[in-house]
Amino acid sequence: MRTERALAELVGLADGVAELVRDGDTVALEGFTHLIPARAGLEIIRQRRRDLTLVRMTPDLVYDQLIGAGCARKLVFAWGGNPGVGSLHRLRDAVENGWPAPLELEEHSHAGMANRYVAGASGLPFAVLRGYQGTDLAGHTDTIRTVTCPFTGEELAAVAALRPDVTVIHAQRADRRGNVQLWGLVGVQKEAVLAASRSLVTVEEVVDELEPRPGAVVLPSWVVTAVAEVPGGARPSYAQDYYERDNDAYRAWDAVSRSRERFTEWLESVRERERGSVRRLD
Amino acid sequence: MRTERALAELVGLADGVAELVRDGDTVALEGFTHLIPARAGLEIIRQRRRDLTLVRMTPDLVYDQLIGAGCARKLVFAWGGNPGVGSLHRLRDAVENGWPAPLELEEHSHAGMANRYVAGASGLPFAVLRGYQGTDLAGHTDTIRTVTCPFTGEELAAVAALRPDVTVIHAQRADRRGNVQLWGLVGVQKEAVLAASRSLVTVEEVVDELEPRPGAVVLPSWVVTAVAEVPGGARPSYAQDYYERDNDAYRAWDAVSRSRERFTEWLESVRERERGSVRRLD
Amino acid sequence: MMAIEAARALAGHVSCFVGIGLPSTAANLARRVHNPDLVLIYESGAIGAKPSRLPLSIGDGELGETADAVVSVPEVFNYWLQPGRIDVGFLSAAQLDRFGNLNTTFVGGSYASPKVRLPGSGGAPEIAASCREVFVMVRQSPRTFVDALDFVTSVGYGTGAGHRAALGLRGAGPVRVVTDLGVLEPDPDTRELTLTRVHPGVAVPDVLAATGWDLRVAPSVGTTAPPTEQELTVLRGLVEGSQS
Amino acid sequence: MMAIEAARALAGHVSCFVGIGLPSTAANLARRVHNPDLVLIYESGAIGAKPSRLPLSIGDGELGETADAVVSVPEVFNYWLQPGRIDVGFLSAAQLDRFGNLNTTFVGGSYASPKVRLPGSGGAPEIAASCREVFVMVRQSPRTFVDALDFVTSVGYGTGAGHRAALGLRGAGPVRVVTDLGVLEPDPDTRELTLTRVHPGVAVPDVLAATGWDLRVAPSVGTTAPPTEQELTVLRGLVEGSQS
Repeated sequence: MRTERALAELVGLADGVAELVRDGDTVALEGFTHLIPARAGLEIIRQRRRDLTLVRMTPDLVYDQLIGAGCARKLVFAWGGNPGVGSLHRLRDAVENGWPAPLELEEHSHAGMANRYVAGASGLPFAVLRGYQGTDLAGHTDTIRTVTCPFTGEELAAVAALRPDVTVIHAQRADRRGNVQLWGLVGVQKEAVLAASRSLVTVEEVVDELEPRPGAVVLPSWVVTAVAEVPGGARPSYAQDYYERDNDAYRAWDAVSRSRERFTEWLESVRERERGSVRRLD
Repeated sequence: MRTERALAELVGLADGVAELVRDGDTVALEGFTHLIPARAGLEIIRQRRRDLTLVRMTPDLVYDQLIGAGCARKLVFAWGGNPGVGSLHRLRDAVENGWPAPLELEEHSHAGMANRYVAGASGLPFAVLRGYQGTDLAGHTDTIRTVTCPFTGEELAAVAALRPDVTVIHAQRADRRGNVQLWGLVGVQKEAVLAASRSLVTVEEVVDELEPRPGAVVLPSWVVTAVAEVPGGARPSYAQDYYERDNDAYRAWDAVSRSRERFTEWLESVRERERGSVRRLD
Repeated sequence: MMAIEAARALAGHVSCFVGIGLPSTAANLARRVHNPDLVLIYESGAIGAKPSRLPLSIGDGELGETADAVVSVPEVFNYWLQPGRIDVGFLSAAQLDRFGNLNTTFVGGSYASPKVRLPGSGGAPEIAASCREVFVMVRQSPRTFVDALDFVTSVGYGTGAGHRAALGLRGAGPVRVVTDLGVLEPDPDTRELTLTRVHPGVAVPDVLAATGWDLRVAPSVGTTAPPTEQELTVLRGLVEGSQS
Repeated sequence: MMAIEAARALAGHVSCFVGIGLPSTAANLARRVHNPDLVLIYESGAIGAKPSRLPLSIGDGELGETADAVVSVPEVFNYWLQPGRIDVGFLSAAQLDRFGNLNTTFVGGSYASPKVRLPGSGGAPEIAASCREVFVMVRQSPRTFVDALDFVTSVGYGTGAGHRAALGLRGAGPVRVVTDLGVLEPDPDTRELTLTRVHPGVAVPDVLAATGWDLRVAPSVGTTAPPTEQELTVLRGLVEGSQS
């Protein structure tokens, strides 16, 4: 697979993860509640990646799973919870008790993370925002500093650009040339792909032609590294116009993740699956 | 008319200009070739506004007309020409010969202007970009300075935020509540409206409901000050799905604007028109 | 009662920035009963969302489908929240102090080795900084209403009067803290949170007992009007709809 | 010949940033003859535009209608051009110097009181800075190919080798200047523009006479291959289509 200068390749999920997600990488699996690349996350677990720096504005189940599985050494994030349900117990266990391994945190606010992706996508080393003043965050996070406006003298927050080695997202569609289309709540996915050195996009379906849709974002093939057709790849989150959010699965994860034993059983069940047939979480 | 905290008011063009565009204002009539608010420009001429600071990335015919008519004391811009045709002769006459009055210039690049609007829309005093290094622009423009990245030490360009007193744009549609919808090449219009204290949007038509459209930008009513229904309000530029660009009119303007006499005749013809019935340029 | 009280306070406001849970309930209740034109903005990018049921998550599909506009997450924060366009932001917290500063990061131990690690800041610091006004909704208890926060995630009035301005924060800060017991508002001079109202059936000493510092009480403490039939009916409908 | 020469040079490139006029002609010719996959990006926001005729303006309606994606103008510059994603940018100018620096601001007099005021920079400074390579297309004459610019609007190689790196510019700069007489390329060591090729029927002295400085000439100057039937046919079709 080649970098952004050529067209995206159509690949299988297992091959895409094998080639594009490497031990020690900084990996962003983005999706703001909608279109979370959950299936790709399971494939990373199945392939036993190690020492990843996981980046995401809103780490939820998929990062809880990756952290519990021991794939991560560091988490770069703004809000880590099970939305509408409660804690991420695997994340908490790693931070509070170092199980299965200690987890380094690089913590920002949502606006900080969003602007870090924007800077990465824009080829800038940093971004400027109104934020962090008076909070304890800057004291714990190296990638938050200040910058002075050269016109007004005002002091503002500066955040370092995010440049993942690889960004993984899920989208509704791609065409056979690898142009990607997503719609609905589009989150920060465009920025996360444009900020990264490589990108893997799982899609609900590959179609002959991308018909224009209201609110759709198109990522042209030449800025995407690889596309894998993975129907249901965002479950238990949702893919607008394909399937709804499986709220019960989010609630069910709470019980699985609360105990190391039940989580380990879950993990073994994931790892036992054959290549390319990772089961959906339930 | 009220500011952004309430819903937009539906007004006539003459009333909208009378109330929202004031002598001495900083006024942005934006539109990147598509959806240029040309009719609103003629109304400003008809109402004989004075001492305006005109802001636009690409001043073309409408600014040539405003400058020739003596409405402007300053131009903030990046590219001032008749696209595909040649010079703006009234702009040149003002800069080269001070006719009808001297014109102060505040000159940027496209990226600089675009980022100045972004900063204005974002409530930031400045924006950072890679630009201007090695050019003579920074030496002539106060609103270009440098800023040092607090992470890498790299020196980058900083541009001061643009905050027009009033932004005027043209859009395809609004609904009766004043929500505005535009599509096709959307330029920098959203940023220009959000950066401004007040805004006036002329639209091809007011409809009962804005049906979603691919690529459409919606400006909610509560960030728009007033909407005026002005069919054909972008002529001789175009409004996608309403009418095409009148390339002949752009070519014809060259001859009108080349001579002060012919321009003055044109100007008198504009001023003679009755309120609200400004003729199209031809 | 918390949702009803917060919903009432949204009357007369144009726009509010909504999180999930009680704030979403309050905002949707307000849109149905107290302020039909209220513009709901979710940080997931839905501007002017009109959900028919309560979303479980801020990214629920219906938010995008019913919105006037859907924008990217960077745009929500940069073009909509940061410039101070939004009237009211809702926040909650695991800890709150007398100046309305909030902690959603950790409780106990240290940042590096916390006893209880919380989800973190999300959009809260910017909501606290940039909304014209902030409503805080928290259940009141001495564990939550603490003398000193373990971590300042979002700034209320900092160390008191003048501190927000010194920090360059442009919104007014937490003008109202709605709890399950009553309503606290900042003292006009010191900005210290002061009990101004109790909910029906709650006595002032109950509130003092549920507060981890020596809570100031206004000279005259009012009582919240009881829920109306309409409020209760709509609220029940919203909550049931979200569980089906 | 200028358009044909520039179109040929686009073979093997993925994307190009297109202005109006000759560059647009060259890019559209290339997409039809030399490089069918070439991605055309217009600064008006059309990414992957596939116009059937030559647009008169960079904002022509057909650009948006045929594009893979239409984005805002800030996004074109920030997400697409600035990070160096685009292979080739086309520029023209009223004045060009021996290091490929360009002036599109004014000629004669001073900045404050110019003899001839030109349109200004537009997107040219960023195209010159950030495209991986820049192709300049200018008709050659001593008035245009000058010893010293009246104003540096866009940077080529600045004062010579190493200057772009010192300025932090990340693209390679003007790797090719296509004129109506031939092709100039930067000397590998000094970055001074050097005549490497003449078009059919043009002699080296003709080019020297049309240059306002003592133009360097490569040890062996080639001759551009004459236009093919296909190139001429497509070019005629494009030009006629745009005038109808």
